[in-house]
Amino acid sequence: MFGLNKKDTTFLLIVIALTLFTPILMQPFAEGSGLAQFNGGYPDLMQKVAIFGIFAVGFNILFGLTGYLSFGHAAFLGIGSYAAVWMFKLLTMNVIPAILLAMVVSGIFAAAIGYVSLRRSGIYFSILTLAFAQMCYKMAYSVLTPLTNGETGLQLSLDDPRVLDGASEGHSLPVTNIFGLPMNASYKLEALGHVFTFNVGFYFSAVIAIIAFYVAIRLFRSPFGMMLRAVKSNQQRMTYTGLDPKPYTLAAFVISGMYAGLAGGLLAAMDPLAGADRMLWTASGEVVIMTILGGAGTLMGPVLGAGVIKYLENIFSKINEGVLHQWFSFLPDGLEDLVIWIFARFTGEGWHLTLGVTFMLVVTFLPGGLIEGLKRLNKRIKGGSKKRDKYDDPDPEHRPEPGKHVA
Amino acid sequence: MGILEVKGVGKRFGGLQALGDVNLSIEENTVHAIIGPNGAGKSTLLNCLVGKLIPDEGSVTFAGTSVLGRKPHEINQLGISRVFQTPEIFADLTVMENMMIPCFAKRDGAFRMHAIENMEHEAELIAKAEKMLSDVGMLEKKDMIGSAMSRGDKRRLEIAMCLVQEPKLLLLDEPTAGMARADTNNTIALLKEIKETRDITIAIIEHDMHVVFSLADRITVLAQGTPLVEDTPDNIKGNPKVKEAYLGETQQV
Amino acid sequence: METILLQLLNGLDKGSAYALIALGLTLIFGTLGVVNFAHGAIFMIGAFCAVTLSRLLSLSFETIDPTKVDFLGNPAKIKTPYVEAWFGHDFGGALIDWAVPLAILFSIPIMIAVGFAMERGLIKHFYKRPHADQILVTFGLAIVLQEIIKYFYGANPISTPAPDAFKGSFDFGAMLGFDPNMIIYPYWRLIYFGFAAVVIGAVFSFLQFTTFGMVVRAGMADRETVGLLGINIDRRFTIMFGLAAAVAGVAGVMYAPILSPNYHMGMDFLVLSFVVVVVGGMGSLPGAVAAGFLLGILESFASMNEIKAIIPGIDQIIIYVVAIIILLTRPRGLMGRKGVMED
Amino acid sequence: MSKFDLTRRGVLKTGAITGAGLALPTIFTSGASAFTNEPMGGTVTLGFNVPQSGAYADEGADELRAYQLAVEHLNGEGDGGMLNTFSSKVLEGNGILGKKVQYVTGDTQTKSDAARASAKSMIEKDGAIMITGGSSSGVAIAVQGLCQEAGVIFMAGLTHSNDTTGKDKKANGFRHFFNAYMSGAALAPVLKNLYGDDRKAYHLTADYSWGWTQEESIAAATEALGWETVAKVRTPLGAGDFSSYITPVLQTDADVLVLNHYGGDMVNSLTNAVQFGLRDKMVNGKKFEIIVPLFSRLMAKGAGENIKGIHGSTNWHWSLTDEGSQAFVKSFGTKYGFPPSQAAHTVYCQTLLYADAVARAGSFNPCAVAEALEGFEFDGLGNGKTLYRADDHQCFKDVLVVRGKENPTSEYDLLEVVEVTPAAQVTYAPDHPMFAGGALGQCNAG
Repeated sequence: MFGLNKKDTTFLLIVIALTLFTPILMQPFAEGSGLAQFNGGYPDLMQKVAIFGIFAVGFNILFGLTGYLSFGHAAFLGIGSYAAVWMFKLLTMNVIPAILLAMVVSGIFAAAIGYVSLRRSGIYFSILTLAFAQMCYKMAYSVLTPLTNGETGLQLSLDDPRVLDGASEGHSLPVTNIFGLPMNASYKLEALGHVFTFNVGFYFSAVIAIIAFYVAIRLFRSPFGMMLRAVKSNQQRMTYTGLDPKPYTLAAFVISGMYAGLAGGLLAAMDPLAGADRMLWTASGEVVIMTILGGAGTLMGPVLGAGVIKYLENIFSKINEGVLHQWFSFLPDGLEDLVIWIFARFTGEGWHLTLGVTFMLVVTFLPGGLIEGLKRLNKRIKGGSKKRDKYDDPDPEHRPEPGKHVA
Repeated sequence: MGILEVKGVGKRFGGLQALGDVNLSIEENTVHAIIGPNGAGKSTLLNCLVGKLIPDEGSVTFAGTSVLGRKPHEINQLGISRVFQTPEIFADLTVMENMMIPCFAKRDGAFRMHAIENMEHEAELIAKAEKMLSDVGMLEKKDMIGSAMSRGDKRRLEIAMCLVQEPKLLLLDEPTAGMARADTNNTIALLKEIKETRDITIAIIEHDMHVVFSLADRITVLAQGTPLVEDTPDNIKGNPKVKEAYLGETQQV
Repeated sequence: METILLQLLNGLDKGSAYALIALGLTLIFGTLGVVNFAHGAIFMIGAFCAVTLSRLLSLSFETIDPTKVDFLGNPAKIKTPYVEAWFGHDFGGALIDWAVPLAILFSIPIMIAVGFAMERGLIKHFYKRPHADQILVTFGLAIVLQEIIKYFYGANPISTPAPDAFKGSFDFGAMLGFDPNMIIYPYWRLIYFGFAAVVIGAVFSFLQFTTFGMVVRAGMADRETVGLLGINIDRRFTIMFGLAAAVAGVAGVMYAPILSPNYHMGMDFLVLSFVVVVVGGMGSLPGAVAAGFLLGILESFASMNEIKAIIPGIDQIIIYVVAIIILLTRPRGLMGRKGVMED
Repeated sequence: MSKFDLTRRGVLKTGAITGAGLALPTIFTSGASAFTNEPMGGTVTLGFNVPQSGAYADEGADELRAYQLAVEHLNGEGDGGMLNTFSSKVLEGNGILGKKVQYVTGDTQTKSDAARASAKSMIEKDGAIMITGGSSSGVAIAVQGLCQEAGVIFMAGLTHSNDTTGKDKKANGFRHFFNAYMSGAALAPVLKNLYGDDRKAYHLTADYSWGWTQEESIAAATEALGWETVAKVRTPLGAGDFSSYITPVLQTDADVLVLNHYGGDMVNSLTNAVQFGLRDKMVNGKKFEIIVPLFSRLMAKGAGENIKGIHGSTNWHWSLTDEGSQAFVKSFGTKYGFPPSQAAHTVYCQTLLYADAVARAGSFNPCAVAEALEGFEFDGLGNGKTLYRADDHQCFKDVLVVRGKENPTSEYDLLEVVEVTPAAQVTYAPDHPMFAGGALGQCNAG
């Protein structure tokens, strides 16, 4: 089905099912229970996981397949966001044209930056991409403020033309929508003490993410994908086999740049504000880390990595000492203080520490990333069916999970 | 006129004259060996043929087309395949994938965006690759990862990858260097079989005289960047100039 | 003319810092082949060695002064540093005043220990791992180190002044026959420049003239062969890691009076120092030093009003523009060797 | 907590779907409740969105302390703090409208994106009815926009840019902090007294929107005194070493350096300027002076010795002797052991003011709350008589001109108040050109 073999089809169907049920899966704890803090099933986080999943999957097409480590991919994300917001300002609040423009514009930038950067390889390539992205960031923050609104970020205003929508009535800003269905509309379902939020924006992102993921599977399995792996494996052999690695690498760069642009456009579609911070080198580093953390070169790994990082950022940073007091109030006083002190180092303002420790533990003990961990777990459960084949069937046999039960 | 014509090629590196006035003609469907002591310029010459180096002077024409200024992949597309001293294969890919890549290169040229197509639909190419693998006796290893194979198998695979492209000229750069005796003999047997069963021109650079004399139809001896003599193997064996060139080398060492 | 001279001095000063950080980074690259994203954090820890020493020296006991009140109206507590109580007001005060230079002595063993601990405890398991894994683990380490410093010292910059003796400025103008007070340069910055020159010189002569250095340089060129000669190259590489940490650390100590230390200063310098190392050429020590000074000087000149008037914002991006131009015209940076970190 | 119900969008009308491209009102509202996150049970949740990582994490931590204190006081715990001095007496220490106050916290990371994500999670996940906090103008404006769309009240934290209540003002957003224009208006007369009316000023400005508005405001205020502006030089954010921007000052005939920097940039540029001997310089027969228009005690600490004798403005300082300030310092100091910062004071006041407005309006409906805050005049919160102006939701109160103290008695005693500039002197017309270009729009209840 879908031009995939049976295994991949099953894999894709599992991913689709998991994605569609994310609002339920990410809400495992009953409302009001002590662990409800760990619920991640609210629209913003689910959208972010889907969108950064797209970003990481796209990045992995370049890094995982060709081995070229770009340290400037956040620039394309930012450019996509700016393009989308400008579309909202000038043309219409419908998200489709905005997302298309985001992909086109970031594709053009990726082609230009990639063309220059790909003249070098290894760390020299990484630094070239980093330099371009930092230039984009610095310019967007300062000199290009008329285009980007600098520090505050580009946002909608009441007097934007919005040619297709006509003059906005009333005194409130219009919302992004898809043919009239607003992105921030939600349906809330209360069942068994749980509250599940089904959000239009999330489902829109999810459908796009599934399409993007499907395209990535096709690409991984295609002759083109094989050529990209050949680039990583042995460029010398490739050239002496009559193949030109440059256009292949550039194509991969542009495709992954467009994935980044798509992600940026979606971010803007969910929340029409584009800030320069999304182009900072740390943002580029974040997608690198998502990919490696999940497992570079695998299909599901980057999505998993994106889920874990966004989850830590959004959930752990919100666990303050007040919350900890509620959790541990059953302990005797001295012990309670000690336990809270320890937990407080890793949550709330200490959430970065959790992030750092996670990176170190995962990369030290699970060299293939989280996917490797799942593989091992699966192996232990199944009891030792050996599969050494790293590329041909990366993940279908283990259950991919978009970053839910990380707590 | 030979399929590969090298006329008056020279190459300098700084003050060092690596090649000077090299003239060479390789006839179609022969095995032509290029031998010579270390530093004679064999590798430099080879690199000039495949586009890795551009000679300072002279011309290199392959089947009537000049290769000068063309990139390695363009020269390969003209019909020259190269086997390296240490086997260059795609070590992270399976044997079958290693074979499919040259098949695609042959059919689709240097670049094609076949991003959405499915590998499994390329029945014709798969058949071709499998046929070649079975010809070199590696079909049962087709799902192995390249890096997991023995050196002899890697060499075998590399040669198969070149042959599946149906090149007009196969360049072999010391194909048995560093190999155990058994592997060397296997490789010689394989090359002999290729020579006998296919319409193909082979140019071989080799140190090992055993290999050279078992395979070559003609031999060019290179010394200090210039061809010393070109002749049949039997005549080369008795040529005093050749002995001197090699003895000179042994004395230096 | 005066402007150009001053910007040259500024550039040399900035360049000193860049060069010192890049030197340690490229030592680790060159010898160990490890991409160390925690190197900025090491620089930061160095700067906090200065803060720590000055805090230690200012450790005080409290006495209640009934004549004064604190902000809540309670009797005020007067703090007296122990060193002043022990060594007398003058000598104790001088010790506190000289905390930053003293911190160099204090920091070297600490930084070497930090370097050893990092290499033995973590980095050595990553020599054979892909660069991507090295990035992830050292980035994680950098975050952890930052958070530890943040926990103890907070997020605000901490004022760490140079000794009073170096507070003034040297008047180049008067010396060169210009108007006085036109070309002045702070003593501490001149000291920093001189200090950097000494450290760079020391590292180079160490590598050039000692047997240890020769082995390490040989190891940088061909690790396997040196290993075959029966030399324990691993132990030497551990020492190199300690040395690199010490260089970055003392660079941080001495920079503290110029840039008040804060917990994320390492990250701010990290990207820059990578650019410097790569522009200099991977694995090339002289390249790293040259690139550090080059970028420092260019950055200073780019921030001149006359130049900003022509190209607005050039001072923000000059480093990256230069890096791109150099990498495109010189494929391996200024002095890079072939094949290092190109795959 | 039954704040969750079918949303209005949940039972989508077909009409809404067919109206392609139409600007639709925003959604967070539920069918049963009248506005976003209407508190249904016995509690009400406030969202404290402060920087916990990055350069302003210490300010964020201080804000959080003040928020916790405010929540205690609202719930009737502790000594009541400024509730006792506040001129409005509707708050009874039983929560807000009898509902116990709870809070959630989040990390803005001083990035617009992260701040909005954090605020969104508070609104979507935790049901926060009001969002407050922040330590930079970019974040404040970004979150203010979000709250407007979401239909909750935003009480901006530390934001000094004119734009927050200027071109980016929003009906759901209120600012207690002063702004760059007010800094200029308050500083100008003091500077005239100190340094005369014949000065040449050189501006170093952080190259982003807050820096620009402050540069514009201060230049306008000093030019009105008769000062000449020699140069306005933009410096990259986080430049670290400012030497290459400081040395050109030596070459000009400027005799005043204005540092439009905040946070780490301010600490470093000031330290560098002092290192280069600018303060010992004589130009045109006058002593060279440095001005830092926006001061904060936490930053002053970072600059150490260099801050001594330097003038600037600040929103509030713990050494103020009015009853309200004293009460706040006392309860904060007793709880935490050190005096509060201006950021802490600002957010504490805002929490009380929000609660008070709800109590006066008798409803949590953001539109009712906004109405209660608009034009509200009060006293007893530390800066004298204070007005929340209806036209732009800017707060008008006394502004402090301060100077780095020569002989601090403790590590907190770094600034001394030179003058308390009365509110009237810093008040401007709502249509002042520096604030032009935006509109409040209409309040949004979700």
